Amino acid sequence: MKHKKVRVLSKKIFNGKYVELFFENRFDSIPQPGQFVHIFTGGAFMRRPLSIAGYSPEKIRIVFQIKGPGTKKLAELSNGTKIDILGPLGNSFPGIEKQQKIYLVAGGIGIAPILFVADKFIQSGNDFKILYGARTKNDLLDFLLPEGNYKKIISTDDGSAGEKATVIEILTKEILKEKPDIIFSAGPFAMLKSLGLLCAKENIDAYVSLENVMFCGLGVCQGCVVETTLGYQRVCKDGPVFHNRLIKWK
Amino acid sequence: MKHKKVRVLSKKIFNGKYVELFFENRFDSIPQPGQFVHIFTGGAFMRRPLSIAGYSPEKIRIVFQIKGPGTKKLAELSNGTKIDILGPLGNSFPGIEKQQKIYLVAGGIGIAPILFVADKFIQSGNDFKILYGARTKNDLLDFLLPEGNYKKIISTDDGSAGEKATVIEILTKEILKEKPDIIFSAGPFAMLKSLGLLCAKENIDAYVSLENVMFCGLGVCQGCVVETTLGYQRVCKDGPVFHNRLIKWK
Amino acid sequence: MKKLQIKLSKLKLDTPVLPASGTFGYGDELIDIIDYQYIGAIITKTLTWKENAGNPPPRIWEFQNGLMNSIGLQNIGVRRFYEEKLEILRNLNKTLIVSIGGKNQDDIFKSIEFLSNKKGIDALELNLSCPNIETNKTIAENPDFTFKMLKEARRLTNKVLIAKLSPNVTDICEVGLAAEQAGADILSAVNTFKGLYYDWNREKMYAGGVSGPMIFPMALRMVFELYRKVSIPIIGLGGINSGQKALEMIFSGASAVGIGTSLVIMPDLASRVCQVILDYLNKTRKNFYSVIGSRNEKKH
Amino acid sequence: MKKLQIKLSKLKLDTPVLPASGTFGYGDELIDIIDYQYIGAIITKTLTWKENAGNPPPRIWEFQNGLMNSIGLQNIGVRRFYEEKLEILRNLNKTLIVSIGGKNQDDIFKSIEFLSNKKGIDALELNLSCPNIETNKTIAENPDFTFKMLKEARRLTNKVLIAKLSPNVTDICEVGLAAEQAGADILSAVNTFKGLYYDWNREKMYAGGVSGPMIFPMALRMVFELYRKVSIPIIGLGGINSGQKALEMIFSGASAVGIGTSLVIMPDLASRVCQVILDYLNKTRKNFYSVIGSRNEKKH
Ligand SMILES: Cc1cc2nc3c(=O)[nH]c(=O)nc-3n(C[C@H](O)[C@H](O)[C@H](O)COP(=O)(O)OP(=O)(O)OC[C@H]3O[C@@H](n4cnc5c(N)ncnc54)[C@H](O)[C@@H]3O)c2cc1C
Ligand SMILES: Cc1cc2nc3c(=O)[nH]c(=O)nc-3n(C[C@H](O)[C@H](O)[C@H](O)COP(=O)(O)OP(=O)(O)OC[C@H]3O[C@@H](n4cnc5c(N)ncnc54)[C@H](O)[C@@H]3O)c2cc1C
Ligand SMILES: Cc1cc2nc3c(=O)[nH]c(=O)nc-3n(C[C@H](O)[C@H](O)[C@H](O)COP(=O)(O)O)c2cc1C
Ligand SMILES: Cc1cc2nc3c(=O)[nH]c(=O)nc-3n(C[C@H](O)[C@H](O)[C@H](O)COP(=O)(O)O)c2cc1C
Ligand code: FES
Ligand code: FES
Repeated sequence: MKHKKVRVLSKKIFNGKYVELFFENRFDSIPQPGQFVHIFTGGAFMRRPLSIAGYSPEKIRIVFQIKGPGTKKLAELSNGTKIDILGPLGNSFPGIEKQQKIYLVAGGIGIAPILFVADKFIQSGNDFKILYGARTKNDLLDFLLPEGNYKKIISTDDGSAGEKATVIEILTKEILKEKPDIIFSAGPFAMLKSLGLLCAKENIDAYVSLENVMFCGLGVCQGCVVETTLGYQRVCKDGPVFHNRLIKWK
Repeated sequence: MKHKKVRVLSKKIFNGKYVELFFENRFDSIPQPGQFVHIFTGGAFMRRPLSIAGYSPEKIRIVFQIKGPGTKKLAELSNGTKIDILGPLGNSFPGIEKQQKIYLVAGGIGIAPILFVADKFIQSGNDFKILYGARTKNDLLDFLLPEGNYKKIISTDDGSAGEKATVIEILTKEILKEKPDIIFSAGPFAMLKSLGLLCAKENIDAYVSLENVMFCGLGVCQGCVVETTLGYQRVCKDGPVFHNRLIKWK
Repeated sequence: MKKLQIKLSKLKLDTPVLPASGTFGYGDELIDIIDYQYIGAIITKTLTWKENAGNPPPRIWEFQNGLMNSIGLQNIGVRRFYEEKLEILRNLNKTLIVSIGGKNQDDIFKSIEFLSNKKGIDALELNLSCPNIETNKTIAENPDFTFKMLKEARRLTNKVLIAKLSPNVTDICEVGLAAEQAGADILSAVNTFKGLYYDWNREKMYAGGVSGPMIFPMALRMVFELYRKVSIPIIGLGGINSGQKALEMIFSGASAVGIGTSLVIMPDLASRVCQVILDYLNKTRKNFYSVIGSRNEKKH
Repeated sequence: MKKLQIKLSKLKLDTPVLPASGTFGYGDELIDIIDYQYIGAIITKTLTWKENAGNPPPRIWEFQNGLMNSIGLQNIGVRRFYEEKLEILRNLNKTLIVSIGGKNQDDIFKSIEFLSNKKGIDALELNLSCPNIETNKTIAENPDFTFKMLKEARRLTNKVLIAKLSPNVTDICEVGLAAEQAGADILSAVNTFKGLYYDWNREKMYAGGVSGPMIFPMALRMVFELYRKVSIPIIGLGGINSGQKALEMIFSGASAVGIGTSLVIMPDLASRVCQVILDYLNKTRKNFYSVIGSRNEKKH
């Protein structure tokens, strides 16, 4: 059963706005990067989807931004509280070959699923480069990234940390230097769209993790569809990870 | 304006079930015993009516039992929180002459308005007797009564404190000993009904504070009526204090 | 606040924010609770020809996001209202809307006739839709019935006539159009939704009318549909509990909004709603009238 | 659990707790989410004759105590359902109800005819009331239309026929009676309420169907009214989110309950509802059938 009540194990709040939370791993299967949990927060009527941002046999990590009533309530939970989750849900970023040149591109809180991807690649010994952009220094969570031998390029909109540029501007420059074989990305829709169009033009395979309002999170309500070249596809079940060419960016 | 936002000043919880709470007195008029405040608790859709259980120029006391979502939320408030109240609302127990023999009869959390009545009588130098019954020792709040030279008879349903009797049984006995001129009472409906019928038979003037589900608390919705010999009367505006003979007890 | 003074048909309103009938008493009782400058007019609870005792209690049931009532039109009747209340209301210097209802048409017509020549009353709102009086269909559930009622009412009075519609219908536009064609000046939409509540203590079912935020999406839809079909202005109400929701109602097609349940619970809501509307007008540099129906379109 | 095995018309249900069409996918997708022993039958999302893309997103809007959807009947169509799904569902060994709908009557009749001779399908539920397909009146908003639809459906199939009613009507009993008279075996009441949502970011109004706890009092009332007038059993649904509310629906007259929105949000709700019903039966020493309509009375 993918429906569990799990205990909150620990929690850290950064800048009053971002939360890293660990809960008991009681999953029946090993979660994959890109997958998410659908959490009943108590703060809103529907559940809230949050990417799995890390995993160990004992605990699951989520990393989220406090946005509205749902995430606010989650941020208030104290250790030991039981939360009601569904998961792991959705598809995941695809497996890759060792020799491939990989870029991980994260915008804002899109870093959450990317953290898990980075963990995996370090574990599997893959080489990769992370491009990570946020609004300001205070929105950067790069200290949550695993230690490792990868390249990391930070940027902020206001230049308060890293380069003063959008992550797409950075990406464009990096592609000129060295074209990656594959890109894994998560972030706001506008950023993913730019990335999707750029990669289509440059003929780079990109996999993006999309967001949408989700009711069931399980593929049964058809509520979370996005337009793709295959017709409407469910972000929760057919995604959240899609190949950039599949999406009709508009 | 009777609509105020007032700060919680202090709070005590007894036996996990009863709460004494003080908030700023920002009333425009001096509250009278029997009057109530209508509180937006945040725990439920409608406001919740609670008797004023004591008054000073600086602060207002309420005393309540944690029953459902509204009182639960109130009990969780921390000092300094602002609560949204309407008050003082409703009529009050009538004034009395000095020489009259007065009984105050309280059942359970009905003690709340009676505390305020007792305060007043001590202040005005009236002599009175309190009959106060509760389920068990743990439901007794007699320690909240003011110090004074009055007679106090405590009873509990299980005999864990005071006499093992209902407050009505005590009242019946006391009336045999010495018939009061007037009774002020508050408590559960069944108790008030017994008291009302008893006093009608014995020809004693009794004033009872009734409860009812209240929407507006202001007399405008006609939602809280009770059947009286004058037709339907609003507990919130025509009451909450009624003469026992007015009520059609059924 | 000046900016919010509007005309609704021939009525001058200090603001487009009105209380809802039945939640504002006879109109003067909330003077020390609500700041009257923020409400557009005074509206009385529905009056019947004869004094009416109303339904036996209980009369109020609570939900998580609304409530159900079964007051049964308890009121002092049109005559006592005239004798005991009208003078006081007149002195408040606000536009006055008197709500009229009853169990049968004749009584309603008597009330209209009686109030028609009384000074200080600016409009009559016909409560066609009170679901608590008759167990079966009410006037507002039938376009023909509504047409006849309004036609006769129009014959009897020159005062501004407001037809208050029920949401418990297949097509509210049919009823609204019937009222318009018969001569109603304004529509008021909507009254309460028919609901049922089971009381586990009393082991009994209670029927009544549901109001409050839980009905807002349905009420908004009905005002939206009405606006496309009718030409007279609409007072939009049903579940409004914020300035945003009031604006949404106006975007949908309401020329003014009514607030019942939530105004009772939050007496400062009228002032907050006025502020939000003002801010919106200032920010968008629009005038109030141009906002009415601005996210909708007339379909006739 | 044995105690909860019931018959609904000719259908054998493991429990009186059913999922609601459109919130349970094609019926097999929630195997690792919900314990199927607690649900009385499997019910598919509404199928149309041809594969249907549904409405453009957004499709879901959230309220404090419910939600609005505008899925627009996205589905793989009756044929693909038969080819890809029926076998799997048959193997689940549960009573299977297939929901049928569409934009025009002919397509619905084609679907009925096609499914009529397929083994493993125990009942067809006709979604007469989907408010998202046609902007104007739907079949379930008109008794004559409903009568004709059911009459023809009855001619076409021997399977158990369920007529799913819309709450967006003046008198649901008229429609329910029409369905009964035309030969429906069971009524299902109710579908979603027509609602409207304003999106402040997109500056746009969205229309859809409202479901969840906020509609419960209205749905309860409709089942209550229906029970008094019709003789065939009713599946009561609309806003049920607890065992207590399920019982209230049964007290009102439902012979079984459906849960859509809240079962999706709380997948263990079916088991909790079963437990509450069982506890009630044990405590009161009643059998299930005697509880149906026990706080109501037949009026015919
Ligand atoms: C597959 C997936 C994975 C996600 N992973 C993360 C993550 O790891 N960390 C993180 O901070 N956020 C993540 N999100 C976004 C997160 O779900 C929303 O921020 C959250 O639902 C907002 O809820 P709220 O009640 O706090 O705020 P609300 O007030 O409900 O919403 C704030 C904003 O978020 C949008 N939103 C609301 N509900 C959803 C929803 N169900 N899905 C998407 N957007 C929504 C609203 O439209 C609004 O613009 C993810 C979303 C999806 C679909
Ligand atoms: C004039 C007046 C004065 C009161 N004074 C006090 C007091 O000083 N101390 C105290 O503990 N209680 C007092 N009460 C009762 C108090 O209002 C209820 O206990 C409270 O509203 C329960 O709310 P809840 O959300 O905690 O529980 P709920 O779950 O809402 O209710 C628990 C029980 O209380 C009943 N109830 C709910 N709402 C009301 C209401 N508005 N009025 C009356 N009963 C209700 C319900 O029917 C239920 O039986 C007074 C009531 C009235 C009318
Ligand atoms: C307690 C109560 C009493 C009401 N009485 C009347 C009434 O007498 N006449 C009337 O036309 N509407 C009456 N209504 C309906 C309201 O005027 C209003 O149409 C409805 O409640 C929807 O608005 P709201 O959700 O803002 O309350 C009453 C509503 C409530 C809650
Ligand atoms: C997302 C969603 C999709 C729905 N799709 C259908 C459908 O395809 N066919 C149908 O008859 N009802 C559909 N409904 C209505 C439900 O079956 C049910 O009648 C309604 O939601 C009320 O029940 P509830 O409040 O328990 O959800 C849908 C409801 C929701 C929320
Ligand atoms: S949220 Fe229901 S299908 Fe994706
Ligand atoms: S609660 Fe409205 S009149 Fe008393």
